Amino acid sequence: MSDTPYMDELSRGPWPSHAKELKRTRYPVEMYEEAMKEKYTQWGHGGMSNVPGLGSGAIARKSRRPDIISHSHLIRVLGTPGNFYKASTFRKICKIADKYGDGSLHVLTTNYNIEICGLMSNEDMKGVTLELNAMGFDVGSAGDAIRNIPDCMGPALCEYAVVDTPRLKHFLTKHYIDDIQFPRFGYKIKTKMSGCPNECGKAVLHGDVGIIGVFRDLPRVDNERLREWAGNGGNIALVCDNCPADAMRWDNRKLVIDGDRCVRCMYCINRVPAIKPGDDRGVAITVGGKMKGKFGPMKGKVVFPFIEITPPDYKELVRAFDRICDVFDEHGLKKERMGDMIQRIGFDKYLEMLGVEVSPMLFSSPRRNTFYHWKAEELGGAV
Amino acid sequence: MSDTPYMDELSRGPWPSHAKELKRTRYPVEMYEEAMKEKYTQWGHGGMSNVPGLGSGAIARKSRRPDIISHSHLIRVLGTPGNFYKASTFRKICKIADKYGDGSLHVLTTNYNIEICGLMSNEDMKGVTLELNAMGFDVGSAGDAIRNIPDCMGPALCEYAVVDTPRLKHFLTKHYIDDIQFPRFGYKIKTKMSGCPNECGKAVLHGDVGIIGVFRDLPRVDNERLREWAGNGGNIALVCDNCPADAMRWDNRKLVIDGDRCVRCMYCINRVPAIKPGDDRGVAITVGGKMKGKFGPMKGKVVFPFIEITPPDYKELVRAFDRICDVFDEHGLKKERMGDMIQRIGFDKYLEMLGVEVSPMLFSSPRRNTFYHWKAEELGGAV
Amino acid sequence: MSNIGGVGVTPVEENIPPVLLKNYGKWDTHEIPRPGVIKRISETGDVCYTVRLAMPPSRISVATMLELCDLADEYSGGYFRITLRNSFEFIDVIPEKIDELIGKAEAMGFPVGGTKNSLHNIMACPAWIHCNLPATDSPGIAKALGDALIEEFKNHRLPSWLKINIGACANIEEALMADIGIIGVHRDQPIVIEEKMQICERPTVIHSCPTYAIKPKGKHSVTIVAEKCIHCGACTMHCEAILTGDPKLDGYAVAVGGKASNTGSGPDLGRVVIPYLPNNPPRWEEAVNAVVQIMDAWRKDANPDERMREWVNRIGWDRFFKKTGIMVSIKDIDGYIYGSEFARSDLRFGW
Amino acid sequence: MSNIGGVGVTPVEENIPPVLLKNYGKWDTHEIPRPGVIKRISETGDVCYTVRLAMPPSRISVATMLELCDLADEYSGGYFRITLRNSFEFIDVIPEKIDELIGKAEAMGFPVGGTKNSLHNIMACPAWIHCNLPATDSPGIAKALGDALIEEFKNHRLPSWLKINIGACANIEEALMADIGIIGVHRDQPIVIEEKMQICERPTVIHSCPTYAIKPKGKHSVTIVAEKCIHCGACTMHCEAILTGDPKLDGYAVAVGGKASNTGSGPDLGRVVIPYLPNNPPRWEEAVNAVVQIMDAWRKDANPDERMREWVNRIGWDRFFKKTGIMVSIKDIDGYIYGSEFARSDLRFGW
Ligand code: SRM
Ligand code: SRM
Ligand code: SRM
Ligand code: SRM
Ligand code: SF4
Ligand code: SF4
Ligand code: SF4
Ligand code: SF4
Ligand code: SF4
Ligand code: SF4
Ligand code: SF4
Ligand code: SF4
Repeated sequence: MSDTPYMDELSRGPWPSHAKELKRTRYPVEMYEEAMKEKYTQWGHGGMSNVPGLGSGAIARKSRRPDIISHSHLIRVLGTPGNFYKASTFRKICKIADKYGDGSLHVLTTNYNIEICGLMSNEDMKGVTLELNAMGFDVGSAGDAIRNIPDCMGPALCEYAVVDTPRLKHFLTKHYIDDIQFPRFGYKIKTKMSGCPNECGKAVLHGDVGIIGVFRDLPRVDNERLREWAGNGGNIALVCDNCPADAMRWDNRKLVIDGDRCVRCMYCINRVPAIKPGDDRGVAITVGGKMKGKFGPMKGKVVFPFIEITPPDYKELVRAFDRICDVFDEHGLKKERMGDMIQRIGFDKYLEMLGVEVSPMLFSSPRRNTFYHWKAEELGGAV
Repeated sequence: MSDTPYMDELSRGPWPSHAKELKRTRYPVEMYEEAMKEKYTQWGHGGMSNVPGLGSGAIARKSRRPDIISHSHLIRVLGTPGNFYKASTFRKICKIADKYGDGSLHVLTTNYNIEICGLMSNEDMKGVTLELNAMGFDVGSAGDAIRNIPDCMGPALCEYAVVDTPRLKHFLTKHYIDDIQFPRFGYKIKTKMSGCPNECGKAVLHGDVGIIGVFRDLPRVDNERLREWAGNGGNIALVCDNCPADAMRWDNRKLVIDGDRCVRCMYCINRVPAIKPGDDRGVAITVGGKMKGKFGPMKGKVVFPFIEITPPDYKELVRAFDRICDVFDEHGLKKERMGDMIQRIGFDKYLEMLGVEVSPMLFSSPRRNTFYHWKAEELGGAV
Repeated sequence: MSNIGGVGVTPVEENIPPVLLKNYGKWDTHEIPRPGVIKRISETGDVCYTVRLAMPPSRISVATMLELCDLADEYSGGYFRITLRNSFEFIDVIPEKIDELIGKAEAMGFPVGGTKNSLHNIMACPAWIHCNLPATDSPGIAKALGDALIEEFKNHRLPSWLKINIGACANIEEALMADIGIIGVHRDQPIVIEEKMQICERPTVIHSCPTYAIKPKGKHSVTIVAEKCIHCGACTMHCEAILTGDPKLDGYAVAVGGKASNTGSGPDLGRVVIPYLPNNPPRWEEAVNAVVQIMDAWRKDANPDERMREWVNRIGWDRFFKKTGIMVSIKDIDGYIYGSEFARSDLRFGW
Repeated sequence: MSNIGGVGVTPVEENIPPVLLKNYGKWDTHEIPRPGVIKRISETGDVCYTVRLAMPPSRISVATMLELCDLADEYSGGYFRITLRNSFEFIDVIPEKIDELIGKAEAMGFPVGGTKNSLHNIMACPAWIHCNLPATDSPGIAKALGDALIEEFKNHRLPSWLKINIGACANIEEALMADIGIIGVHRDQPIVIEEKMQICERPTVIHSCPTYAIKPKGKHSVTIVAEKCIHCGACTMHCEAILTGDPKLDGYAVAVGGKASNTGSGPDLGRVVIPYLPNNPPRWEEAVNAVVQIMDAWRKDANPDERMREWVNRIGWDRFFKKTGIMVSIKDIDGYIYGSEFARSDLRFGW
C-alpha cells in the first residue's frame, strides 16, 4: 500500500490536483498526508521572519512535526501589473524557486502575490530576494505593512475599463514601496483595485482600501450601432427591463438614459456593445472592508466618491491614500483592522479626520437617530 | 396688548388649535405662554405619583414656575377596544375631568390612552380612578408596567381585518390588568396591535411587543368578481405590475397568485375588492421595537411568526406573551428597554430563552459570520 | 384599597354602534366619496359612513369634547371613535346629513379631510404644554404646519398620503414612523444641579447614559463629559437633579421616510435629513418651509400611489437631497453604534 | 543591506504582449466562442484570443509551471496571465491553434473552461498544506468539488456563473465573497499551552480577543472563558502558546450569496446557511453534496442570467431554505454585534 493514500486519492479525477503537484516537488508530503489522517494541520506557529534588511515579505512557519521537518518558510513576490507574465521571465522565477526552495509555488495568493515556498534559512530568503530584485521583481506584503496592491487587467485587455489599473498598480507600488516592505502600522493595510464598477477586484468587499474606476456622466450610447445590434437580434427590451434603476427608454430608434435615474451600475454596458462607460472618469475610494476582527465581516465604505486620476503623479489619489494611512497610523490600535477602528471611532468622526468633503454620495442613507455630537463652534446658534 | 400673544397667534388659522382649547379650560396658560417666550418648558420633573393603592396610571408633574402653579398631575385612562366611544359615556368622562382636573384632556395619547389633566392632589387622583372604575373604565399604563395594549378598529369597521383586534385588546387588558397597574419590570413594556399586515397599529416599529394579524395561505381571489371589476375599469394589469413579489398572473379571465412568490404584503388585497386575505389566520409577534435607549432606534424583530388565535382563553398567545414578559423580567436590567436587552444578550441566545421553534421565518437573512457559540452537548460530533 | 383598579376595559360591544356589531367581520369594500368621508359596504349590503376631523394637537377642552358629543348624538347615533392618528370620526352618519354635519364641524373649527391621498391628522406630543423634557414644541409646530397645509388635508391631490408626526425630544419614535417627522433636538448637554443630586439614585443615573458620558463626581454628584454626550436626554428623565441644557441651543431635526405597512419595500424607520432647525414660535417658519420643500419635491417626482419612502427608495437618498435641495452635512452620517448599516458600500452613485 | 528591496514592480509594458499594448484601452467587444476561450475585438480591428485553464488549488510545482511556460511559448507568444480567480490564461493565442492547445492542456490535466455561465476556477487557501490555523482543508475540498463539478466548468449551462471560494478559517473573507463559500469552523476553544506563555505579549493576546474571552491567569498565563469564545482564532494567530482546539470538532460552514459587482441589487457579503459540516478527507462528501444541493435548487429556479444572490433576493431567504431543503437551526440567527440587521422586521413571510 502507498504511504500517501489520501494524496493518491486526491491525485485522481479531472480537476487539477495540488496533491499531484506537491509530489512533483520536494515539499514534505508527509506533512499534508498526516494532516488528512489526523484531520489537523501539522504546521506550527508562523510569523515574520528575521531576515536582516528585509522588513516584510518573508513568512516563517514552524512545524509541529520535527520528525518530518523542522520548519518551512516562504517569500512573497509582488505580482505584476495586471498579473501578466512573460514565460521567459517566469522561468527565471521558477529557477530561483527551485534553487532556494522546495520547488513548490503559490501562483497566486488571494492577494495576488507569488509565493516561493519551502525555504529553510535566512540566507536563502535573502538570496531569493536579491535575485528577484536583480530581475526587477520585489518582495514584501507581509506583516503590518501596506500589502500588495492588486489590480484587474483593466485597459490592457478589458473593454469596460474606466481607469488604467495596471498603471495605477505600477505607480502605487513604486510610490509606497517602503511602506510595503517596512511594517509601520498597527495592523496590515490591504488595497484592492478594480477598473470599473463590475468590480472584478472585489475592492469594496475586501479592501481596507478599495480603489475602483467610476464615471460620473451617463453611459455613452451609440444609437446607430445600437439599432444595428438590435436588428441582429440583440434584445434591447430585455436590457431596458432589467435596468435596476428603470432608467432606459428605447423607442425602437433611440435609447435615452434618464440622468435622473441611472446609477452607473454597468449592466447595460455589459450587455450591449453600443453602450460604453461615460467620459467623466476617476476613482472612488472605500475603506474598512474586512472579515474578522472585533466587529466581524464588514463591507468597505465609500469615503472619496470621486477622485481625478492624473498621471504622472496622481496627486489627488496620493493625497487621499496618504490621509487614509495617516489616520490609521495615528488612531489605529495594535492589531486593530481599519474597519474596526472606524467603527470604534464612529464613521462621522472618522470622515472628519480624513477631511473629506461631505456629499450625498457618502452614505446609502442618512442617519436614523439624532444622537450626534455638536462641536463647541456649532453651539453659537443655528447651523 | 394681550397677555398671551403667542397663544393668540396660535388660536388663528384653520387648523384646530390647542391654544384655543387650553383657553377654554383652567389650564395655567401662562405656563405655555412663558415656554414660548423663553423657548423653554416651564414644567419640572415628573414621575409616578404616590396614590395609595394605585400602582400606575397617575403621573406627577412638578412646575419650575411656582409663581404660576406648583404642580399639575394627570391620570391615564385605558382606551376602549377599537377606540370607539359612546357620546353618553364620554360625557361622563368629561364630567369627571371637569370635577377633578383643570378641564383639559389628552384625547388620545400616542399610546391611545385618555389623559385627564390638571389634577392637584392624591385624593383627586383617587377620586377620578374610583369614579372611572364605577363606569367600567380603568387607569394604568405608566411606569415600568405593561402599558396600554392599543388595537386598530379591526373587524368592527375594516374589511381587511385578519384577526379580531378589539376582542384581543379586551381579553389581554383583562388578563394582564395587574401588570398594567402594578409596575414590576425593569422598564416599561409597550404593546401594539394591528389586525393585518397593513399595520395601522405600527406594531413592528414601536412595540416592545407587536401583535399583528397574518395569514399563511394565499390571498383568496374571486375570479368572477374580479372579471367584473376589471370590466368596470379596474386596472388589474397595474396591480399585477406593482406586486412587489411579481407573484400575480392575469390572463384576462383568471388571476393566479404564485404560492412560491407571494409574501402576503396586502397590496393586491388593498387595491382589488375581489381579493381577500387568506383563511389560515393567526398573529405574528415581534419584540424590541423602540427609539431611544443604549442602541438607539430599533425596529421590532419577529419571534413568533404564527400563533393560533383561539378564544376564549387565547392559550397560545398568552403563553407567548408570558414568556416574553418573563424573560424580560428575569434578564432586563433596570431602565433597559427590551430591544436593548435583546441586543446585549444576543438575538440567538434570546430566542433560545424564549424557547421558540427555529424557522426561516425568524430572519430576513441568515448570519454573516461564523462566530457562533457551541454548547457542550453540540461538541459530541457532527450536528 | 382593594376596590381601586382591577377593572380592565369595557367590553367590545359597549361602545360600538349597532350597524358595526351587526356587520362585525363582514365589511367588504369601502369608497371615499369625498375627502374625510369613508363609505364602508358590508357583505350584508349594509353601509356605514364615517366623517373624519382633524384634532387639535395634544390637548382638547372638556367643553369642546362635549360639543363634539352633541354632534355625535345628532348625526351619528351617539357614537364616535378616535383613530390611531387621533383623528375624530363620527361613525355611522346618516348619508343625507353628511353635508350638514361637515358644515357644523367646520364652523366649530374642525376641518374635515385626512383620508386617502391627503395630509392626514398630525400627531404631536404635549411638549411645552406639560412635559419637562422637550427641546421644541410639538403642538405649536403641528398647528403651524396644519394651518400651512390645510388644503392638502382637505383634498386628495398628493401622490399618496402624507403623514406627519412630531415628538419634542428623542424619547418618542413617532417621528421616525411617519412620512415626515420632526424630532426635538437638544444641542447642549444637560445641566447638573449639584445641590439636588442626593435625590436620585446615582448608579441608575450613571447607568442610564448610553455613551457613558456621566461620571461620578465626589461622593454625591456627577459630571457630564461634553465630548461624549449625545444629548439623548435619558439622564434628564431619570434624575431630578439633571435638567435639559441651554434652551437657546434647542431646536428640532426633520426625518423622512418612516413606513409601517408591508406593501412595496416593506416597513422601515425614517431617516434624519435635517439635523437641526432653530425654535421660532409661534409660526415655526423653518419647520413649515422644510416640510413644504420635501412635500413639493415628492409631489413633483413621485409616481401615482407612491409613498414618500417608496419614492426615496426608487430614486436613492443621494437624489433625494438633490431633488429637495436640502443641504447635506456631516451630521447626516450615522456614526452611532449601528451606523455602518447606512454607509455606502456600493458604487451606484446618483450623480 | 540597502541593496535589498526598494525595487517596486516591473513596468506595465514589460509583461504584456504586443497586441495588448497596441490596443491598450481600445478593446471594444468580446465573444466567447466556446467555454474557456474569450475572443476580444479592438476598435482597431485587432483580435485577441485567450484560453483559460483551471489551476490546482493553492500550490503548483515548478515543473508544471515550466511546462505551462513551454505551452505559452508555443501557442501564445510566450505570454500568459493569472486571473483574479487564479485561472491560468494563455494570452493572444493563434486562433487556428486553439484546439491543439486545448488538447495539450487537457492532456496535462488542465481542464479548459470557467468563463461566462459556468463554474469558474475555485479559490482556496493553503490550509493543511502550510498554515497553522485551519479548521479544514481548502485545497482538498476544492479538488473534491472540482472533480464533482467538472462538467459545469467545461460547459455554459448554468443560469449565470458560479463562483466558489474556500477559506479554511475565519481569517479570510473570500468565502463570503462568492456565490457559494466554504469557511473553516473550529467548534472548540483554543488550547493554552501554559509553559510557552512567556513568549508572546500577554496584553496583545488578551486584547486580540473580540469577545473578551481571554482572561489573565496568574502572572504569566491566560485562560479562555468557554461561554464567551466564538472560536474566531484571533488569539491563535497572535500567540504561539495558544493553539486551535480539538481537531475532532473542526469542520466548515457553507455560505451563499456573496456578490461584488454593482449590477442588480449591488454588492453584498454572503450569508452562512450551513453552520457546520464535519471534515471527511479526502473526498469531502458533505461539502460536495451541500454545493450540489444549492446549485441544483438555483439552477432549477433562477431566471436566465440571474446570479445566486439575485435569485435569493428575489425569492427571499425563507424560500431559499425551502427550495434547497437545507435545515435551519438557531445558528442561522446572527446574534453577533450587528446581527440585528438580519432579524426580520416585516411580515412579508414566504410560507
Ligand atoms: C382609522 C385607521 C385605523 C384605526 O384603527 O384608527 C385606519 C383606517 C384605514 N386604513 Fe390604515 N388606518 C389608520 C392608520 C394607519 C397607519 C398608522 C399611521 O398612519 O400612523 C398605517 C401605517 C402607515 C405606514 O405605513 O406608515 C396605515 C396603513 C394602512 C394601509 C397600508 C398603506 C401602504 O402604504 O401600503 C392601508 C391600505 C391602503 O391604504 O391601501 C390602510 C387602509 C385603511 C383603510 C382603508 C381600511 C378600511 O378599509 O377601513 C382605512 C381608511 C384609510 C384612510 O384613512 O383613507 N391603512 N393606516 C387609522 C387612521 C388614522 C388617521 O386618522 O388617519
Ligand atoms: C403623553 C405621551 C405623549 C403623547 O401622547 O404624545 C407621553 C408623554 C411622556 N412620555 Fe412618552 N409619552 C407617550 C408615548 C410615548 C411613545 C409612543 C408610544 O407609546 O408608542 C414613546 C415611544 C415608544 C417607546 O416607548 O419607545 C415614548 C417614549 C418615552 C420615553 C423613552 C423610553 C426609552 O426607551 O428610553 C420616555 C422616558 C422614559 O420612560 O424613561 C417617555 C416619557 C414620557 C413622560 C412621562 C416624560 C416625563 O415624565 O417627563 C411624558 C409625560 C408628558 C406629560 O407630562 O404630559 N416617553 N412615549 C404618550 C403617552 C402614552 C401613554 O398613554 O402611555
Ligand atoms: C479575468 C478577470 C479579471 C482579471 O483581471 O483577472 C475577469 C474578466 C472578465 N470579467 Fe470579471 N473577471 C474576473 C473576476 C471577476 C470577479 C471576481 C471574482 O470572481 O472573484 C467579479 C466580481 C464577482 C462578483 O460580483 O461576485 C467579476 C465581475 C464581472 C462582471 C459583473 C457581473 C455581475 O454579476 O454583474 C462582469 C460583467 C459581465 O459579466 O457581464 C465581468 C466581465 C468580465 C469580462 C467579460 C470583461 C472583459 O470584457 O474582458 C471578462 C471575462 C469574463 C468571463 O470570465 O467570462 N466581470 N469578475 C477575472 C476572471 C476570474 C476568473 O478566472 O474567472
Ligand atoms: C497565502 C494567503 C492565502 C491564500 O492565498 O489563499 C494567506 C495566508 C495566511 N494568512 Fe491571510 N492569506 C492570504 C490572504 C488573505 C486574505 C484575502 C485578501 O488578502 O484579500 C484575507 C482576508 C482579507 C483581510 O485581510 O481581511 C486574509 C486574512 C488573514 C487574517 C485576518 C486578519 C484580521 O482581520 O484579523 C490573518 C491573521 C492576521 O493577519 O493576523 C491572516 C494570516 C495569514 C497567515 C499568515 C497565518 C499564519 O501566519 O499562520 C497565513 C499564512 C499561510 C501559509 O503559511 O501559507 N490572513 N488573508 C493569502 C496571502 C495574501 C498575500 O499574498 O498577501
Ligand atoms: S473590473 Fe472592470 S475594468 Fe477591470 S477587468 Fe473587470 S470589467 Fe474589466
Ligand atoms: S448603467 Fe445601470 S442604471 Fe444606468 S442605465 Fe445602464 S443598466 Fe440602468
Ligand atoms: S391594521 Fe389592517 S385590520 Fe387593522 S384597521 Fe388597518 S387595515 Fe384594518
Ligand atoms: S399579497 Fe402582495 S405579494 Fe402577494 S400577490 Fe398580493 S401584491 Fe403580490
Ligand atoms: S416626546 Fe419627549 S417632549 Fe414629548 S411628551 Fe414625550 S418626553 Fe415629553
Ligand atoms: S443626555 Fe444622554 S448622552 Fe448626555 S449625559 Fe444624559 S444620558 Fe448621557
Ligand atoms: S484562511 Fe486561515 S487557514 Fe487559510 S491560509 Fe489563511 S489563515 Fe491559514
Ligand atoms: S478564539 Fe477568538 S473568541 Fe476565542 S479566545 Fe481566541 S480570540 Fe477570543
